[in-house]
Amino acid sequence: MEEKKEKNGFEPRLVGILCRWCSYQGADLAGTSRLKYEPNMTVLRVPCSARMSPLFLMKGLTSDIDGILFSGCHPGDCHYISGNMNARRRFVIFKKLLEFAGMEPERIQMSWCSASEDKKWADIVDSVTIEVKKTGPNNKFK
Amino acid sequence: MKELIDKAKELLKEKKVETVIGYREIRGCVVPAYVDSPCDADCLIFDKRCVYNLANYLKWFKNKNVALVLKGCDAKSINVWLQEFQIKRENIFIIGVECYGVMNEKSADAGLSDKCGHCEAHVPNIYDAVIKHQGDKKESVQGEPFKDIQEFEKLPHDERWDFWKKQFEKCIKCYACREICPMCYCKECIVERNIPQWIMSSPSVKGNFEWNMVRAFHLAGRCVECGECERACPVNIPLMKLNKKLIKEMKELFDYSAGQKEDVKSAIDDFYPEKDIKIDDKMIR
Amino acid sequence: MKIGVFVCHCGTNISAVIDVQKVVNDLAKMPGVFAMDYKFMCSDPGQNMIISEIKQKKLDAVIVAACSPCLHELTFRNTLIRGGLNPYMLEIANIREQDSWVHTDRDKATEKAVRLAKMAVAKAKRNQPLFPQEVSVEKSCLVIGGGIAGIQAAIDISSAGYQTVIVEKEPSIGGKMAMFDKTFPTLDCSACILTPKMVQASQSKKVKIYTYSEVEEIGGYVGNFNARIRVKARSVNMEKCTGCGICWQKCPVKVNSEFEQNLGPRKAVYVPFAQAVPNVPVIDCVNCTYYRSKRQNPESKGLCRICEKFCPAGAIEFDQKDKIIEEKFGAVIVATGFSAFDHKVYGEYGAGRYKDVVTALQFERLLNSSGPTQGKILRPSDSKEARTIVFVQCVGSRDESKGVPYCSRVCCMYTAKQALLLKEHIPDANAYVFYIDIRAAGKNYEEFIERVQDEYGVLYLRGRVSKIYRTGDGALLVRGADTLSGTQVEISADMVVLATGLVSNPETVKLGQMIGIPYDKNRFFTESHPKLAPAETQTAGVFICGACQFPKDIPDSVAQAGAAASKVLGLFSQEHLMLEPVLACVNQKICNGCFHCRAVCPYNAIDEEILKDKSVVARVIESKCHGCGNCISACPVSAVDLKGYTNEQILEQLQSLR
Amino acid sequence: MISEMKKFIISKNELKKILAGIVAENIKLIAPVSRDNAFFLEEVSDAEKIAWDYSNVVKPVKEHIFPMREVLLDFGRGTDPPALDEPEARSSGKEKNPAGNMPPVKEQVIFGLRPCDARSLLVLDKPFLQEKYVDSYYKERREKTTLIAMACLNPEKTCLCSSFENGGPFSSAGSDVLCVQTGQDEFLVEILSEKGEKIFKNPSFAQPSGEVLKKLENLKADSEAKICKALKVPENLRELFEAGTWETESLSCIACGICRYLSATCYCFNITDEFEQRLRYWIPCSFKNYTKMTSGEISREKKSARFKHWYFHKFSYHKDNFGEYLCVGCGRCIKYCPVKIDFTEVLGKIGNSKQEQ
Amino acid sequence: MQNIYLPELAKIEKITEETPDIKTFDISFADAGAREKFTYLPGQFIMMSVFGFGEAPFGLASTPDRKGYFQCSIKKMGKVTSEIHRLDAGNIVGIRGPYGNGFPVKEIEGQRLLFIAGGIGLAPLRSLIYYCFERRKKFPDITILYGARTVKDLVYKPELKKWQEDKSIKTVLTVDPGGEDKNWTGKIGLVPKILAEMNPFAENTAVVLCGPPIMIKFTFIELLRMGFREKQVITTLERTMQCGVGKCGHCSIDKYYVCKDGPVFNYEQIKTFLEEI
Repeated sequence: MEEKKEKNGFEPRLVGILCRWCSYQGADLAGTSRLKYEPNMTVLRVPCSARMSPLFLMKGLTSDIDGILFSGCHPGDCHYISGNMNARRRFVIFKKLLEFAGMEPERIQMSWCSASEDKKWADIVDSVTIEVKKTGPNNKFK
Repeated sequence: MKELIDKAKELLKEKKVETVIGYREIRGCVVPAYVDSPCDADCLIFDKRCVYNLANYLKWFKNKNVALVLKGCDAKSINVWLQEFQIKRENIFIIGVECYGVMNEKSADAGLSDKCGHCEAHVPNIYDAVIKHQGDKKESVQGEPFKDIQEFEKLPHDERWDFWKKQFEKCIKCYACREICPMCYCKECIVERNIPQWIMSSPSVKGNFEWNMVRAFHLAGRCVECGECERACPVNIPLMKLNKKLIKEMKELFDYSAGQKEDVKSAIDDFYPEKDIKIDDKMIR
Repeated sequence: MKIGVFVCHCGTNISAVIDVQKVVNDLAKMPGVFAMDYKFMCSDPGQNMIISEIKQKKLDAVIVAACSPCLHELTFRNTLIRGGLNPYMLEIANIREQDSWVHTDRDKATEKAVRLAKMAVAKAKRNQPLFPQEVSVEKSCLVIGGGIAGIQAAIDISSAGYQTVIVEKEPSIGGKMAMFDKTFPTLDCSACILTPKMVQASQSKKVKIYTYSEVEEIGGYVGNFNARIRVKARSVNMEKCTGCGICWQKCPVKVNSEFEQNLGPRKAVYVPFAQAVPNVPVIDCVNCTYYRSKRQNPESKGLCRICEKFCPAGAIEFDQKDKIIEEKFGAVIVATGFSAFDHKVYGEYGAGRYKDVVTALQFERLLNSSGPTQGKILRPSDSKEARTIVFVQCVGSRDESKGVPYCSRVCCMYTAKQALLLKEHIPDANAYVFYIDIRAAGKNYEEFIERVQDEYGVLYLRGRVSKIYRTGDGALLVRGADTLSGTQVEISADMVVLATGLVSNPETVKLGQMIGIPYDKNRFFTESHPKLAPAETQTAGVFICGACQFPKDIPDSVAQAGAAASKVLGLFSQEHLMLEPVLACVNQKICNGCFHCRAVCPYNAIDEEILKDKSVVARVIESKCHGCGNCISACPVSAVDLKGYTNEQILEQLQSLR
Repeated sequence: MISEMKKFIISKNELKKILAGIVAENIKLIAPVSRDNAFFLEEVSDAEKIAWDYSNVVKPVKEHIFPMREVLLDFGRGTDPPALDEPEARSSGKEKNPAGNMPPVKEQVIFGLRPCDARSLLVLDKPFLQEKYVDSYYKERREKTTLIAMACLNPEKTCLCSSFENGGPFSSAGSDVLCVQTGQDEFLVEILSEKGEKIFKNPSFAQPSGEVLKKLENLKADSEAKICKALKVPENLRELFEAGTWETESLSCIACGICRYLSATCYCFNITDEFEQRLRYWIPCSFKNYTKMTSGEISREKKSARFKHWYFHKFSYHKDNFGEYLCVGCGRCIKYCPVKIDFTEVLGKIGNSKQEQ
Repeated sequence: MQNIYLPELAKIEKITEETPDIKTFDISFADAGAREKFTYLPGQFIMMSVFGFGEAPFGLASTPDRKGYFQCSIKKMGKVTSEIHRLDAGNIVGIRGPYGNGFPVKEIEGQRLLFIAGGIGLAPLRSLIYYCFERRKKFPDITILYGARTVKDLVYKPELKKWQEDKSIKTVLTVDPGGEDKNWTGKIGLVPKILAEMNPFAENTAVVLCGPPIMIKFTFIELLRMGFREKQVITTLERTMQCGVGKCGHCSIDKYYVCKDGPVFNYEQIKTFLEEI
């Protein structure tokens, strides 16, 4: 019973690392247009998705965070020209490695979200929250 | 192995190199050999038991000119070193050796190690001289290289996690896998950094998981699959399983395998133009 | 380390959803943290409160939990400067746009606000004081695109005494406006108001015009851009040529003129239009017989060369090569304009098969006295006079299916103008306009439309044209609906003019990626802020004006050009420029010299340095680095770190959620 | 001489029953277990899982007295001032402060360790216990441990335990109980201390007959004959610090941590804080950062200097400080070295390198 | 069973900024019992721990006669020290110690004293200097030679000024070449060079030396050239330390443990070390 209650009563602790030029402004726009989404994700601002080293994924998951989302500009829109492309490769390789080691793929997510896609940002946060809530708490390192 | 010894003697006589690093046999097992003078070059041998990747010793011979006896898989490490500006090509003389498989020390029946099962680098792709292979040229069984990886991927993720958790629990953080790997040449490894403390230095489940993940990630697109890390691990953690997974991904996604050419940008730093990327869109929302 | 946390109510924007007092209490529990709240933190009393707290409690770092950093990061940084603290010891927790406005559950939102504030404290604890980098400013501006917007910007900047360079792809500046006959609503002759501007620009000592040339590469950063411009070979010597015109009279080759929208011919050596600036012809080496023969067999002497024989000034130089010009600029203004929508995608309007279905620009050329028909409105098919003309609005605008969802703003006005001009040319001609909504939101615009309908009797039919047929005797049968009278309408017209919408210049993508400025899904350049900064882009030192930002009419383009010019003058007025100190720096004791960082750096801002012990390590060129952080994720030993967003800070932020 | 009174014969199942009894009394039983074709001393819940046919376990027994990672202090998460908790409060069961959640140290019995490992604890006792500062963590675990050693019937070619005074495959030094497998199902058990007494409470088992004792003697003899390695430390080792050809000997060493960690007697450690716990963990002196000072300077930077320090600490410094070599000859450093360096050979080459000059 | 790794809780009373990266901390123990128990000799060191970040050894800079609190001067170098530099007055730290053997105050009684310090090395010497000031009868003649990289890096500036005015002691300050600024009156040059210029009287003089290893090495050469006997030259060795009680093996040099057999050695012992310092 405890496990089941804890599952649906479980409030996942999520971290979103956003690039300040596109995704962060998209999230702000979601705010100005008063869209409503889940409050579980705490947002961290970095200059570019290229700054999001895949090691943050690992460090996040080992300091009992249930899910991490990287969000950057669409290919071609990057303020720093090719930052998001390098970030994409590093992210994909590290996610495949973590998945191979047994980490649930829903805990590690990446998204492209531009400064004008406020609706998309709200949907991303909601779907990530639901997915991580489904996979349950991250007690691999308790 | 007369050809190998003559080549070593010739190099040392003409003072082209200061030392020749090869293999030697003492008390029944094969150890690395450092030959400085032509007269004691007779101890050099090459056979099934020469498993070490001698390219690793370049860490301590960085700007001396040295000759190396290298198998096919080991020579690929030189390509990665050149790709990352660690040595100058003219400083080293590569004595390539045609090899048809080396022994797997850890298996009871001392059969060929599984990297040789699908080896396609019998003759090194970078060398200054080649020593022909004496024994039978048994063509390696061209099995599907990543079959065990694909099977392991099919397991559910918590089963995979239990497998790796049990393996990482054994890790004693002796870093033999780092010191034996030619790709780990950093002056100060990321493990020794405490501002910020990327990796928990104590051998806990968290610390070992972080260490093995970062080590495997740093080999993405760089590991030449010489299998030394798994051989050196005293507690038998299947490290090559992690590396092979990344080799499979780099091949499938970016069509890149380590150590082929030395003037190309490593795949992890490169990127396709917008459209024709093989990463399926499910990975990124 | 003493940290001050200031939580803002933002009136009720924040306090309506978040229990601000609980946030303050939770934060005050942390060691070394003083927390307080105020109704309007960004107001003057709010800022003075911060300053007094800094002085009184000798704070080392300040956290403001309020609205998004994009709004008030600068204001609070200046507050810190006034309070005597380094401006980079400030951290902002965004608890309005990303918390109170987007959540409804009160205590979950409050708990999220506490998490955001604690994360900001964790980052502020490891902030280092940073000092902006002083950089010199090159006092010269590059204007890309020589349309009315580019010319106006160049004139404004050069009138302030600064050197300006215009780079225009076509052989002459003037852009699309040179093609127009009259302009609405004043019906001034377009050439009469454009030519003085062009001449003023060409005669100004401070303006250098490179026509028939393109920008190939732009590097550097605000105040120190270096651009490489390719001036394509005109095969005519600019100094010697007097513009007498003998060469293009004698030239035997006739080709469709792009300027005349393929309605009229031009020669292989041509000047796009009479009042071209510079009035120097260009030899079109694709169609010129001499160059074609040279391509067949390069050794031969080449045929024709008639223009060379007849040129009194001997200005023809067939062996002229492209010139590459490298120049340094302090700012860049992008004014690349628009291009007309290609109406062939509309099958119902004949998909370009009917010669008498012309685009608005083609009709403009027909109206123009210097056009191919010297102002007479003749049907391109059999050049008979067209007495009934149907104008179709919104062709390639407000049409999601054709990928052009927006309204191009100017078609309603220029269609009305063209209808008026038609009636002036042929008083008893009858003009019909099929429209969805008339958009005339400018000064005297509505009155102009009224005049066209009443005075000139142009018939406005509210409805879309469903099909255009070509009947046997060459007339065009236009079938549409008139929703006001609720009836089907069928008109047999001599000619149909499609009011094609304005789409982005095809070069936008290449140019945007070259300079590093983003563009939206309609390929128009994205301005820094739609309301507050329409002429700026997110990249410092790069400004946009004219139709390349979004379709607009001439008054708006000129106004925006003035705005862009004023921003550039603001930039040039400062002796030194303060550059963001958020740059990468390498810890050379740890660097292995593997140069993964240089492989990923989009600005190649990393070069080699030989240390005393002869080991080669990486070094960041501070002036070229934009602080994106790509090198930090690529470095295996994280020997390089980004000031302001160090690895230690981000890890502390992750671990503050434990 | 093994005294008569404390020796008896026991069968394998009785031995297993006794071991199961230990687990029943809620005492931690640690015994050799086979995992991925290597043997480790691990906590065992049922006696069936114990492996019997092993030469020696990979990790030495010091792993259970001086653990690879041991939490020294737990100062609570973010309470200011930190609520200190330490073994005193733990062992005496005193109501710990809310933050202190370190598990108390349980009684433990280690079965199946080899005589060389048992002797290594005697060697480790000196630096940890007989100094001005007594290490309370080591002392507490040492007192709560009972060692049941299993004599070596066939030592490996890398073993050299007989080169030490009280060494040898059948040596009883350091262990509380010594078992010798004399027959297929017959064990000669000898009690050596009261702790051993507590385990085999009622020795109602048969006394060993003369013939069993004779079998014991020749088992011991041919076991000692199997040892082919010997340790010969040059006397003038201190002069060889400069003179010795350490440079060439250390060429093939890759400076990993295997010989330090798996050595039965190496005891260097680091103390570090992880979030709200202070813990210590093993660290080998072969890493470059082992002697890195805060000024960034490293005193033993060259690989040969670190290689040399291991030999000198084991065979010179420790002998000067504590009177015996810091080695028990378990041979793990030879067996597990990835590049097959044999320290006895290195000492031999260094020893006679002086004569050549 | 006394737990040797358990620190005592102590409060930071006052923090004074000596130079941009060196601060002096006045620390006093939380409970009175520990305060009395804590007696030390000049030259000993303590292990200070910031809970959650780690522990590091710091020399005691105050004289043992000053009851109530002791002082440590800490330079911002690594993880623990930069966290210490973030602390404010009133925060809690953990103190373990005192460890090490301290200066041989008995042997150097009655002799002439020559203190040579480099950079932060003045901290442990300052403890001995004030110890000698309290007992001027036993230590009549004191000379202090103190050098630092730049004028900004000189620590205890007010006290240096006081020592320069005090006629009974000879104080010589120097900065490395290029480190001086306009109103610098002291000498310019490395410590060994200035020592050679001073050419102190070698007879019946004890030399106490503390500073970075390179300075110690070159000063040894100078002192021996000037005829100082090896037993008279005393120095403290800088080594990385983890436990501070002679267990962890990090501070080993030759067969000695710097933390247990004393950070203070005389040159006679150091000469016998196999490894150079």
